[in-house]
Amino acid sequence: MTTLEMKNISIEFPGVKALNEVDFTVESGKTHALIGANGAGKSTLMKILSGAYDHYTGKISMNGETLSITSPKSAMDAGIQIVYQEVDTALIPSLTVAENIMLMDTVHNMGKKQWINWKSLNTKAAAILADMNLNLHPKKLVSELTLAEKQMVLIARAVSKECKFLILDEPTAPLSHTETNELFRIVEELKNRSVGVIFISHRLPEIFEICDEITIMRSGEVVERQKIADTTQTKVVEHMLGQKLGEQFPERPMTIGHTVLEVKGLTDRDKIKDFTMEVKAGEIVGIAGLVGAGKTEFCKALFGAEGKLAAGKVKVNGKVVSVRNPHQAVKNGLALVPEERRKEGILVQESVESNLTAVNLGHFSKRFSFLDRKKEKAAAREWIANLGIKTPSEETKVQNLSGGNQQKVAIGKWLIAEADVYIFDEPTKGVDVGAKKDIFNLIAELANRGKAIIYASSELSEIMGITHRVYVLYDGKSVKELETNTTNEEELLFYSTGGR
Amino acid sequence: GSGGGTQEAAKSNTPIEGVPEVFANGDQPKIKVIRKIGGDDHTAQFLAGAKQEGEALGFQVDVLTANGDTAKFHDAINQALNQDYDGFIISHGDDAATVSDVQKIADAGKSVVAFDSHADLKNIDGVTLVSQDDEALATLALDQLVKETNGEANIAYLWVDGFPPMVRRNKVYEDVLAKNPGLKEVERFGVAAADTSVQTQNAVAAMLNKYPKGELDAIFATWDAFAIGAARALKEAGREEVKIYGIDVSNADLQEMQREGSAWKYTAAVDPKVIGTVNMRLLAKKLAGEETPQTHDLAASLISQEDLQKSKDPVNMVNLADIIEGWGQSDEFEEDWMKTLKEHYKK
Amino acid sequence: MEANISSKKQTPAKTSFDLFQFLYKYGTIITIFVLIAIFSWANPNFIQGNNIVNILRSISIVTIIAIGITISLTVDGFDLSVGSVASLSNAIVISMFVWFSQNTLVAIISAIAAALIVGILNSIMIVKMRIPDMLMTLATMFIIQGMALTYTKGATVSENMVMSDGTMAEGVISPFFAKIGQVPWIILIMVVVVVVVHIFLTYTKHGRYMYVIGGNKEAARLSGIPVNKYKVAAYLLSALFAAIGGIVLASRVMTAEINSGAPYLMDSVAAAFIGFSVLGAGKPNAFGTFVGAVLIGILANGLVMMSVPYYAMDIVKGTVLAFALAITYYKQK
Amino acid sequence: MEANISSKKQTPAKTSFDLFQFLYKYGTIITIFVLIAIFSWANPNFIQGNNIVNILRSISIVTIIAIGITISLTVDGFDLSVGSVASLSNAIVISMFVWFSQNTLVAIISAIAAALIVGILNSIMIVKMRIPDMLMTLATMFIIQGMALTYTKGATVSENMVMSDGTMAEGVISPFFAKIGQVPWIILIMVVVVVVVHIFLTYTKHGRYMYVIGGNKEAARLSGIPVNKYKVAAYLLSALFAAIGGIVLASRVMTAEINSGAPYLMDSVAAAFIGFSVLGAGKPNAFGTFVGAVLIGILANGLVMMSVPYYAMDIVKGTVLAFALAITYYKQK
Ligand SMILES: Nc1ncnc2c1ncn2[C@@H]1O[C@H](COP(=O)(O)OP(=O)(O)OP(=O)(O)O)[C@@H](O)[C@H]1O
Ligand SMILES: Nc1ncnc2c1ncn2[C@@H]1O[C@H](COP(=O)(O)OP(=O)(O)OP(=O)(O)O)[C@@H](O)[C@H]1O
Ligand SMILES: [Mg+2]
Ligand SMILES: [Mg+2]
Repeated sequence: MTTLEMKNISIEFPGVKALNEVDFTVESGKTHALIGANGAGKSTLMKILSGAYDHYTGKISMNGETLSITSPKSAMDAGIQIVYQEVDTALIPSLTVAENIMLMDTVHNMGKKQWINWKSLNTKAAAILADMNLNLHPKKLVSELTLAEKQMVLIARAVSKECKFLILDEPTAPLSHTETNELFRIVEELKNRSVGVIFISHRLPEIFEICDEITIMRSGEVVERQKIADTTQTKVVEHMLGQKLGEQFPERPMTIGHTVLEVKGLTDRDKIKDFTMEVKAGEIVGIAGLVGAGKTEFCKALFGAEGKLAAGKVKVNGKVVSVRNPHQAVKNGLALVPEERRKEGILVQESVESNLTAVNLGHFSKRFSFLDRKKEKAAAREWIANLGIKTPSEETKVQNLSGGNQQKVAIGKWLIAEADVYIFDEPTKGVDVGAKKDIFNLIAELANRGKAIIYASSELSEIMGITHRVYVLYDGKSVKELETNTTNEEELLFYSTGGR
Repeated sequence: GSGGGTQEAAKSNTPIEGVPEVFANGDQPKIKVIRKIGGDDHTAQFLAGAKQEGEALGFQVDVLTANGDTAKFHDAINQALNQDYDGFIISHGDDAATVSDVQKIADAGKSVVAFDSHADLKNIDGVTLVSQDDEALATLALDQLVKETNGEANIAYLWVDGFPPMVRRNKVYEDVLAKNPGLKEVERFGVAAADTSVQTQNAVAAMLNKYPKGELDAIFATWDAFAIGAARALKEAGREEVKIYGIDVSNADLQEMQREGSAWKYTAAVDPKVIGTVNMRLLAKKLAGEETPQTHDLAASLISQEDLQKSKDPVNMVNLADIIEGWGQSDEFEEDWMKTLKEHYKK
Repeated sequence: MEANISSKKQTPAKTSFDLFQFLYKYGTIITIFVLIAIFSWANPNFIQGNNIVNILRSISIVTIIAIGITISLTVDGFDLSVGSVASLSNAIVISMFVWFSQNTLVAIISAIAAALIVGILNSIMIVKMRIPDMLMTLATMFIIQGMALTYTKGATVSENMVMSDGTMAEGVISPFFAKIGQVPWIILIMVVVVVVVHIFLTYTKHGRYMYVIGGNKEAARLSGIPVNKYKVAAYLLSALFAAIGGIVLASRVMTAEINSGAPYLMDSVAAAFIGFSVLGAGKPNAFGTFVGAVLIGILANGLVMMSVPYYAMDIVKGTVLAFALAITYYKQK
Repeated sequence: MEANISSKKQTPAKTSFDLFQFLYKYGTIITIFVLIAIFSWANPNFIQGNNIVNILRSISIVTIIAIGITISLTVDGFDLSVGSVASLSNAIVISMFVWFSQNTLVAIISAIAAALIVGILNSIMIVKMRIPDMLMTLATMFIIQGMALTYTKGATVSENMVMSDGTMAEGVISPFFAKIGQVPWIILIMVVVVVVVHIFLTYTKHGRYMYVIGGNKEAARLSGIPVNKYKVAAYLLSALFAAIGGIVLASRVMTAEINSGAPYLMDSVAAAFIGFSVLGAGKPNAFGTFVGAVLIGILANGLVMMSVPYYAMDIVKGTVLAFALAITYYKQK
């Protein structure tokens, strides 16, 4: 058995002490969960372990032998592999699946060999994909893959190498149930090959499903290390937050008003077929469905994004409106909090303030479109406080915030804009439970203010917890409409998987 | 040119005998030569000629080319006006704005000689407008073409519009065509770019394919960059039975013409270095307060391949004088006092 | 891409970091002052009012065109066709006077209209066809260049030119138009352009939207900003300023030579890029572009004044550009 | 192959999608064949062996230089200095013969050595100083242009030229060197360059590393590829091929005119970018670049043959480029 030990690890970024004297130990042949709220320092700790940073202090050792990990290569030489949370940072979009999987092999195992053997490269990659039971064509370009597929490519890459420890940083966030189960199967297998797996996730149930041990972090420090068997989900959450969670979901708003949004026969060019729905003021309507069912597609089609709308009628407050592009959608009172926030929701290079006011700049301009900078700043400060965004100032660039806070910014800009219909697409993805609760409260409050809400999620428990009504989406079609009060997760799952 | 030599040694207290007053006590006038076009051999030789002659006379000569950028050309003139130059040679200022610029210089009491520039310059008092005799250049080459083909030929015309010398050459060409109905222009091409010769080479190569042996007899090239491109294309295609009649000359051109079997038979030219030299002499006369003409045309010569090939040695712009009488050795406007000055400033 | 990963080189050494930050922000401006000091020391004429006017006049056209490029850069575009648009509008404005005896207003409007058509062509192909900016405007550059050439039949257009039928062109350029290219107007036009665009980009919501689009097009689109409209607007503005540059050039030289605008492309690009770092903006901005143009103008003027051989001028120009760039980007090391 | 768990991408609207995919992959090649058909129909001489040799000869230098740009593009760089490097090596190789009476080997080695120094300068500034590629190579372009000019004192270098001391240059260009620029050698050199670089980029690990770096620099760094070394190598190779282009040019024209390499920049950039889409590569690649150069070459040759007025040639050239781009990028719509 191999023991990997990190001792007294500290690291600082300009203005942030991200890790403070952290001790962390894992053993081979076990699956070790690393959890903590957004910004607790999980990713940072793992980046240190995988050699992405070299300016940390502390000691890393394997079986008592000190390792000098200062570069990705030194980490890999020590047998430590990582699959990053942000998949796009590790993939080469312009190359094929096979090349991406075999990247480490091409870089490190070629020795003096100069020539690429395409045949063997493609066969090996195909073998790994087959081993993982994945149906991906090895010669396909990665730029054409979906997020889940990209994730699988990265995991395939990690297991393509002999490794003693494998770090999976939120691997399941973009994966479907089937894919998640696939992943768990692989994790089990790796475990049997006595690989130590470090598993970061915000989904507690799956941690309790596959992990043996757990380390809990809070604000850059380790607060607890236990055997999974010795703890419960509630206790873990308590440690993570430093307090009891209480009821996660807010009271459902009770006053339901007139019909705000009516959608008839919405069809897009790719996936969505003949979708009909309506949402009333103060109502939270869920869109449930498995990963890939077309929730995101529906949200985007309704919002006019990507210009894919093919047919259908959309009425807002009884008036037929045209939503051929997001600009029209916004003008007609729609708001979308997109799923991929870094790519679509926020302006990473801009300040929190610019992000918050971006949608509704007209509101902050004087005559001739001149900006009212004072008003803008005041509003930004107000909403940072309202939303509880953790940021040093309103001028901080959004890229320096943690995932949950970025999501709050992405939501916050629409709150300032005052829309009639809010569309949330997986707003809690990659967000810790504490921030999740904040987001639920925000949504409930919006509903209380008489807004119509659409909530798309593949987390059935969330759908159950927050919505009034649910449309179940299967393969682009709305297969069932259910009242949340009179249904349960099992029924939702039944329809989601195509049951009739 | 043999530029770069400084004349510090020349500073002496004894006045120089037999030269105009302004030069007598060893003062070195500052001359600015500004040329709009640049980057070609003609420019290099023109500037070398002016600089060499000026420095031989004990002047301080600064040269500048605007590389075809008109606004930069005017910037340079305006800036130079700010500095303490005594005389200006302006080359290729063919736009109207040059006229007002030169007027400004003249108003400031400075001397100006202009070369191949806007025709209105000759109306400004005290300015001499020097030109190559484009009519003569074109006539020399075309007469030869007519003579050798007996006025019966299919010709390709390499010409580009938009430059005053080109316009003047074209006029002669049109007249000749009108007078010789047997001359048929079957193709024309021309582009003034940084790589004119290579583009012409590619274009003529394509053209030759269109006109197989016997359908094209001669090429009239109004600029040596065209001629040399055409010559290379003909050589590459093995079609050197097509004869080239060109205008302008440089070392590389002479080398090509002298080559055994080259298609380039004749070229009419004025020695660009002599142009620079003569411009500088005219300016010196102005500084000395002597009478100068309002305009001056430089005589053109015709260079033939036959003469070049007679020479055993390779011919270049300097020893071309051994073949073409009077080449490179103009004594136009060379006054005796200039010789004295040159003698004085020689080490 | 991910700041989290790539920032591993950040070291806590505070003081030295600040020095670089300082150089990043003020490098270009410092370079300008150092150059002024050197040139004035070498030749006191350099800082005379007259010469300063010369410098400003010489950078005016470059600045105006560079401002157009700056606007295209704000939406993360890049307009390579500005040089040829300037040539075209130069040709049109002069020909309107000379060939068609039109008045100043008609001449200027025609030139601008032609430029806007180019802008529409560019933006439609870029926005609708999704052709990358550089490539599309490269193609447009060829096309416009050819059109300007065809329009003038490759000839220089000027008063009293000989027309193809052998007659002489009869139109004259209005004396009022001739004023545009002269001091003080030419300088005033530049200043107005810089100030207006600076205010537009910094203080209006439209300017902010353009920066937002440049920062993250997808997010901008999903925020309901009409991305395509602003991209089209950016290319129209870029063409507009190129046209203004061409018109000012026309007034300055009073003729239309072939490809007269082409030489401005390089200097304008350089000015716009140097402008990125000025005062730490970190993005394309009008004031920075002006400073970049000033740097280039001072350099060109000073070198001519110091009688640097004309063929060595490019070396010095390039080296100083590289030097400014080095200071500017060293901070990221 | 296996059970279909990730089949979510499968959409029924197959036919129209495939057409665009097809056009994307084969658009450029189709354009070439359409052009050949049109030109041959207009003038049967067009497809004669002679003329095909003409076309290949005329694109040879463009292709070689474009291959250099392609390599810089693989690492997500962009080398604007290739044109001036070609001028410089042209000047050096000819001057070695003419001024210094050196033999072919020395002449070629000197030219290449000079180019490699430029490559080192470029790459150090880009890699160490983190100056953006386009900006740095823009600066280098100015510098090298000036150096080439200064080296030749702004004059054309040719056999028997008059030296500054009034004597005649005595060196001769070796007849062996003169062969390089002639058929079949000039075409062979191009073919060899394309094939070698194609094999290098596709079948060696170094080539793949370059693509990895170009696709995602951060990922490349994290997977242990020495990113900087390969970036340096890419700029060296880019300079090397520019130098080879300059040498072939020298042999073809047997003189060194100033800025002789500059005009190749635009065509080379166009060729390299057109090459992106050829056969659906989606990235810079040697074969695609060659196809791009062929497209440009056929166009130029065919237009001359059809007696298109020279000033309209740019319009047609630009329009076809835009058309090829439109087909290529339409698929992303
Ligand atoms: N490169 C960086 N520069 C500045 N601050 C950083 C950087 N990387 C991380 N941080 C900060 O360090 C802290 C820990 O971030 P980290 O990404 O490790 O959190 P996490 O636990 O992975 O959160 P999440 O669950 O949201 O992924 C956060 O406050 C973050 O803002
Ligand atoms: N940009 C795209 N190009 C092509 N196909 C896409 C694209 N985006 C999504 N798809 C496909 O459209 C279908 C619907 O995907 P969508 O993202 O809407 O699913 P979802 O229900 O939102 O799942 P998730 O939980 O992943 O958000 C999937 O088959 C997906 O692969
Ligand atoms: Mg994380
Ligand atoms: Mg989704």
